[in-house]
Amino acid sequence: MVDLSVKIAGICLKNPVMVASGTFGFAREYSRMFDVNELGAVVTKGITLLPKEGNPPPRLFETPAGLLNSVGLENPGVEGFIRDEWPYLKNLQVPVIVNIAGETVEEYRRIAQRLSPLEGISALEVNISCPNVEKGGMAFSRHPDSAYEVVRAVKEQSPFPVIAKLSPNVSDIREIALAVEEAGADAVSLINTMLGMAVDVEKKRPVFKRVFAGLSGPAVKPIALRMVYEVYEAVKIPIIGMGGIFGWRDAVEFILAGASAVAVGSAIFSDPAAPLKIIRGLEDYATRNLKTRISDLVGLAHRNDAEF
Amino acid sequence: MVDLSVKIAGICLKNPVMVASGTFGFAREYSRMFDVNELGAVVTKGITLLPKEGNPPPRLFETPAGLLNSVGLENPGVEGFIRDEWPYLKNLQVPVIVNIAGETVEEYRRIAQRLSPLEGISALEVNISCPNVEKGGMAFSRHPDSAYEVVRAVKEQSPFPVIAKLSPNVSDIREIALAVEEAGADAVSLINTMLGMAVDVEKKRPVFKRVFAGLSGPAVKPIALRMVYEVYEAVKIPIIGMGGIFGWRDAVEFILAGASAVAVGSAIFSDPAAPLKIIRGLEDYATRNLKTRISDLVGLAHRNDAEF
Amino acid sequence: MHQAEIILNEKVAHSIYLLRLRANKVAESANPGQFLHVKCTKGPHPLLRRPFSIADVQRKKDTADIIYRVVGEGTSILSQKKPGEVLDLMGPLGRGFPLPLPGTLPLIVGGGVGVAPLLFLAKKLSKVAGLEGRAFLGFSSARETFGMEVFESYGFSVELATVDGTCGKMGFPTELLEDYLKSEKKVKAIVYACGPRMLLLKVKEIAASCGIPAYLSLEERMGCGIGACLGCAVKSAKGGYKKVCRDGPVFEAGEVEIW
Amino acid sequence: MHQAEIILNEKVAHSIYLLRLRANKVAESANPGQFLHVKCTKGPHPLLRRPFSIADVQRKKDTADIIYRVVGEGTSILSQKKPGEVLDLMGPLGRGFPLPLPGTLPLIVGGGVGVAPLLFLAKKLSKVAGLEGRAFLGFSSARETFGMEVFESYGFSVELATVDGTCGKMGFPTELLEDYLKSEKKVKAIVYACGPRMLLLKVKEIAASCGIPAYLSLEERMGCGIGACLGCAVKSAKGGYKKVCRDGPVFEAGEVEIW
Ligand SMILES: Cc1cc2nc3c(=O)[nH]c(=O)nc-3n(C[C@H](O)[C@H](O)[C@H](O)COP(=O)(O)OP(=O)(O)OC[C@H]3O[C@@H](n4cnc5c(N)ncnc54)[C@H](O)[C@@H]3O)c2cc1C
Ligand SMILES: Cc1cc2nc3c(=O)[nH]c(=O)nc-3n(C[C@H](O)[C@H](O)[C@H](O)COP(=O)(O)OP(=O)(O)OC[C@H]3O[C@@H](n4cnc5c(N)ncnc54)[C@H](O)[C@@H]3O)c2cc1C
Ligand SMILES: Cc1cc2nc3c(=O)[nH]c(=O)nc-3n(C[C@H](O)[C@H](O)[C@H](O)COP(=O)(O)O)c2cc1C
Ligand SMILES: Cc1cc2nc3c(=O)[nH]c(=O)nc-3n(C[C@H](O)[C@H](O)[C@H](O)COP(=O)(O)O)c2cc1C
Ligand code: FES
Ligand code: FES
Repeated sequence: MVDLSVKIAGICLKNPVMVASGTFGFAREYSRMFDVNELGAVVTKGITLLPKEGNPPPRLFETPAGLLNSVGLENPGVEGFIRDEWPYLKNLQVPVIVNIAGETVEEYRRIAQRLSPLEGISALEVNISCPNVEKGGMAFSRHPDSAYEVVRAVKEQSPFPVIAKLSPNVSDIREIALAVEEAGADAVSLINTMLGMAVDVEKKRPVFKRVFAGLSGPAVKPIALRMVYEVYEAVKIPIIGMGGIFGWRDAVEFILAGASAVAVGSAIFSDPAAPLKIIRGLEDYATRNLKTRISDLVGLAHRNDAEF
Repeated sequence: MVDLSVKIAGICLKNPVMVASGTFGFAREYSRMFDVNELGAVVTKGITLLPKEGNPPPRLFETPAGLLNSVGLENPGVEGFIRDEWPYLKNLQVPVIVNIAGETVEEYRRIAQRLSPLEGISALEVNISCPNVEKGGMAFSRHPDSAYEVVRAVKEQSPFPVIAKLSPNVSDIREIALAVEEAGADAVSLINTMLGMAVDVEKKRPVFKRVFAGLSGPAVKPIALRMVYEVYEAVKIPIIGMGGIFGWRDAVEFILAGASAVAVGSAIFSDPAAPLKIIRGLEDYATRNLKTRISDLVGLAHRNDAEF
Repeated sequence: MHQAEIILNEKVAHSIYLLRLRANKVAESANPGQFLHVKCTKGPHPLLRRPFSIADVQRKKDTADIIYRVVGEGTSILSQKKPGEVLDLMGPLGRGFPLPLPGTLPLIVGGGVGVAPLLFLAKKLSKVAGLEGRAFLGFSSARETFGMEVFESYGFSVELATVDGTCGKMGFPTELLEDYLKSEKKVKAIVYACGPRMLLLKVKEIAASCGIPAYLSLEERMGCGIGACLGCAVKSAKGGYKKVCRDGPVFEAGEVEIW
Repeated sequence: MHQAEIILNEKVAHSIYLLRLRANKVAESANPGQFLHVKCTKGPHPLLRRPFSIADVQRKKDTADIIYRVVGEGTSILSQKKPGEVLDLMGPLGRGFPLPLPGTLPLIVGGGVGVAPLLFLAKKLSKVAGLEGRAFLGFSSARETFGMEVFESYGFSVELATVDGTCGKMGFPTELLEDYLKSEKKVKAIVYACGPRMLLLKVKEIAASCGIPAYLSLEERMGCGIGACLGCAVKSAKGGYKKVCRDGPVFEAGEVEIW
């Protein structure tokens, strides 16, 4: 029997496989397809202070082994969330992490404040890396100072552990990770989407109205994995690894590179059962490799005594 | 009849399709398979001052729709190049662009100096973005100042046009492009490989001895395209677009986004005839779209009067 | 998700295929206008499933059909699958076509492979609601036509248009609809349409100008297929966005802005 | 590149397939040890071609064979191809096995699907050089064995080893080679080997300790297949790196450092 549980940012997860924000709605949609309580944790769609319409269509475009999205943080706002989504979420038998986003530091602060009475939230994931909005978003995660400021503000308000979700669109992700660690983040999520675009060759214009969009899916996995590996050597707080995880092998790569937990995003669109299959795959892998605890695998790829 | 010719960095290309450095050796290898004179230009493998052994195997690893490489700039050095490769290259009926790399600004200067008597070189492509070497390499392209310095030094020595090849592993590629433009670069090549990695889950260690490697291929196309689009709005010098070009449609996307010419790299491994097919595809596309000159397509995706 | 065995995968017109699956859950519960979300490959590319309208079900035989056109990588992979292979699918998903009140005349407008869900609709209209009406179908060319006999077998009268004039009238099926409505001014009708965006837009206009309700089946690039990713947005007439996968794919024409 | 029609694509042992292609250029010019660089899919994933040793050619019939084991995405796609489909291939590429001097005894050591190129080699040794020798073959298990009769038909005596002992001796073919060389000390022999890295390493050791020349067919992940990308490096005994695709895949054992 393998012990799949992991502890991250003070939360106990019965297994290290979560779902990535924005790909799993508010869990209800998928609960009709499988038992979401089998997941390690549920992460909600990003919540903003006021409701957001999101971007005009098209919002999705497929690229080789990847997906560009320009959803633009469509969400019911924090009040709508509390009214319509939280009653369902709070009854789940699984940690719920609420992803939040804002245009200003003040907005982040106010969302965190508004969520703070909600008993049962396991952590806030602070999205400072959304490439699909006009203001705020990814800009915060591109500079250590602004990343620090946002996380600091949320941390001050929040009775819950705070996870900082970083953008990969930077020269040196370690710098940003160090800044949010210093700001008090209890963990980091790596990575949000890569900034990309597509051109419609018939219409001779960008596919997306906002031109740029966020690239996710297996295409970005090698980049995400590299960032997890880099950040593991730079900070002490745990890492939630994501970006292109498609099968159990990918999850193992992230864990060996230093992720304490992983999140499955775009792959869910291909196979809603992917997270569950990955949990089983991790268990088998640990068994085959004579590990009794999945947590013993975290960061193993960094040992220099590995049989090279 | 479509006029496929383009002018870039003062060089006339009979068509805008080149091959990307390092994927086409010194042209000789592929000349047995097709007439390399049909290409727009040939770009050589990167040349360093002294011969380089390159990295230990494995040097390649496939990822979803992509390829990680850790070749490590294996090359015969500038003297070996002049002795063994140039005699063949100089007789090609097609512009030859020599890609150069160094560990210090001084090395770049000396290579440029050593190449300057070689009549027939069409341009130097200054690789300040190789992720696979210990010293120099990508580091130069991650900061505007060092990028400026290298390009400036080469420009001072070189009687040939100078193309700066930039790294995508930065927060803001426009900043770097502006710096090399100011340093006198006649064009920019976008992009070199993305920094990535892979973990061997059986051996529990990074696949590559140097841990990180360069990601290329269709997986990175949306990112490369975005950077071309961004840089087109920032600088006046022409752009050579590359990164994941697989078929003619990709080439058209780059051109519409602002590339005056494109280079095909990893796709050549999949299909050595890819560059020729892309040339034909471009011609057909221009015909279908009633364009008599391919150069009329450059940057069209930026027009705000496009029928949105 | 179900694993459904392929029973048949055959060309029925130029680049148009009929795929029949053994899928009892789909056969039991599907309504016309609903769709299946199909995984074309096991690997990471192409990443997304492909949505296809249900073109028919046979409850007794536990089968469901889709009719698809080969336009890109996913459909081309699909077209190479052989009977006996197993397909991973989600569905039936989405909201289908509502049935009209008794006494209403159903007018069906289909363009190209958009005809597919209308076949299933005609069956239901005829067999369940006992209504028979008219089908106005458009295709690019004679060689791409399919389904006319099916409508006829359900008692629908069929009029054809092709863009190149190789079959039926030269032009679009919306012109046939317009002509019909001009000649039959006072009819109590309902329009059902599926096809290219231009066709839907035109149908919406025509129906609005004649004061007839119209239901349109829309397409948008889909991720999850179940309302979780918010990827398949279409502008709602009331502001904000509806989701094609969850609120549609069939919308009352007035609910959404098609362009 | 050639477009070669698939004539046959059949399972010959557990997860091992024989693929026969109509490829006259390959049939005309191939030498044992050379390989074909095969495109498994038209799309962008998996991106790279897959190299496979030529396992036989039939000049009169213009055919070439490869024998492959299904281990991942590429080979699994390959195994689904049907006769009549066309495969895009490059080759024959690389340097093959050199023929020995008359009077030399060829000793062949093959492990798993590494046996493939040795079948073609045995044919050439027997038919062109008039040499017959011994083949020491290893497989994981009885159900994965193939090719023994082929060696026998060319006059080779075959000894088998399997890891699980389900067929032949339990153990590795290198043990068979060692045993043989111990009993036949003074023979003027040459060793040809292909198989897993451990096997090649062991063969190199044994041959060196007996003072016998050995030729090894190596594997490395390949990009271009023709020496342009410098991706398929193997450490040269003289320093620097050789390229498996251009300088090999067959190397004299002393030329390269296998680990
Ligand atoms: C609810 C719903 C129901 C549907 N029902 C059906 C049905 O019953 N039958 C049916 O046939 N279809 C149906 N469709 C459409 C179907 O889902 C698509 O045709 C299918 O997903 C296409 O997949 P593909 O991989 O073959 O094409 P893709 O490879 O995804 O390509 C689609 C098209 O986009 C083009 N393209 C790609 N890149 C670019 C670029 N840079 N610039 C310009 N063009 C580009 C391609 O050339 C191609 O023509 C339905 C869609 C929806 C939403
Ligand atoms: C010159 C030459 C000749 C050859 N001749 C033959 C021949 O005749 N017959 C033959 O069968 N083969 C031959 N090979 C080998 C053959 O090329 C490979 O088996 C083939 O390329 C595999 O392709 P694939 O797509 O099926 O496997 P891939 O999908 O590329 O995977 C290969 C293996 O790597 C594993 N893997 C993937 N990712 C990871 C990770 N993160 N950690 C750990 N493991 C991982 C996979 O599970 C799989 O087992 C030859 C190779 C060379 C170089
Ligand atoms: C459709 C879509 C919507 C997303 N929405 C959010 C979001 O609201 N907040 C957030 O932090 N990340 C969001 N993301 C990013 C994912 O959570 C994840 O970081 C990214 O997709 C990489 O993982 P993947 O490759 O497994 O999808 C979204 C991604 C997609 C594809
Ligand atoms: C095997 C390999 C070797 C490369 N060597 C070089 C090099 O020597 N110099 C250089 O500037 N870029 C080099 N590159 C980068 C390519 O020129 C190109 O910028 C990159 O691969 C993106 O294009 P692609 O996706 O079409 O391959 C190399 C790429 C590959 C795959
Ligand atoms: S496809 Fe995900 S919401 Fe419709
Ligand atoms: S595969 Fe490119 S050099 Fe060998």
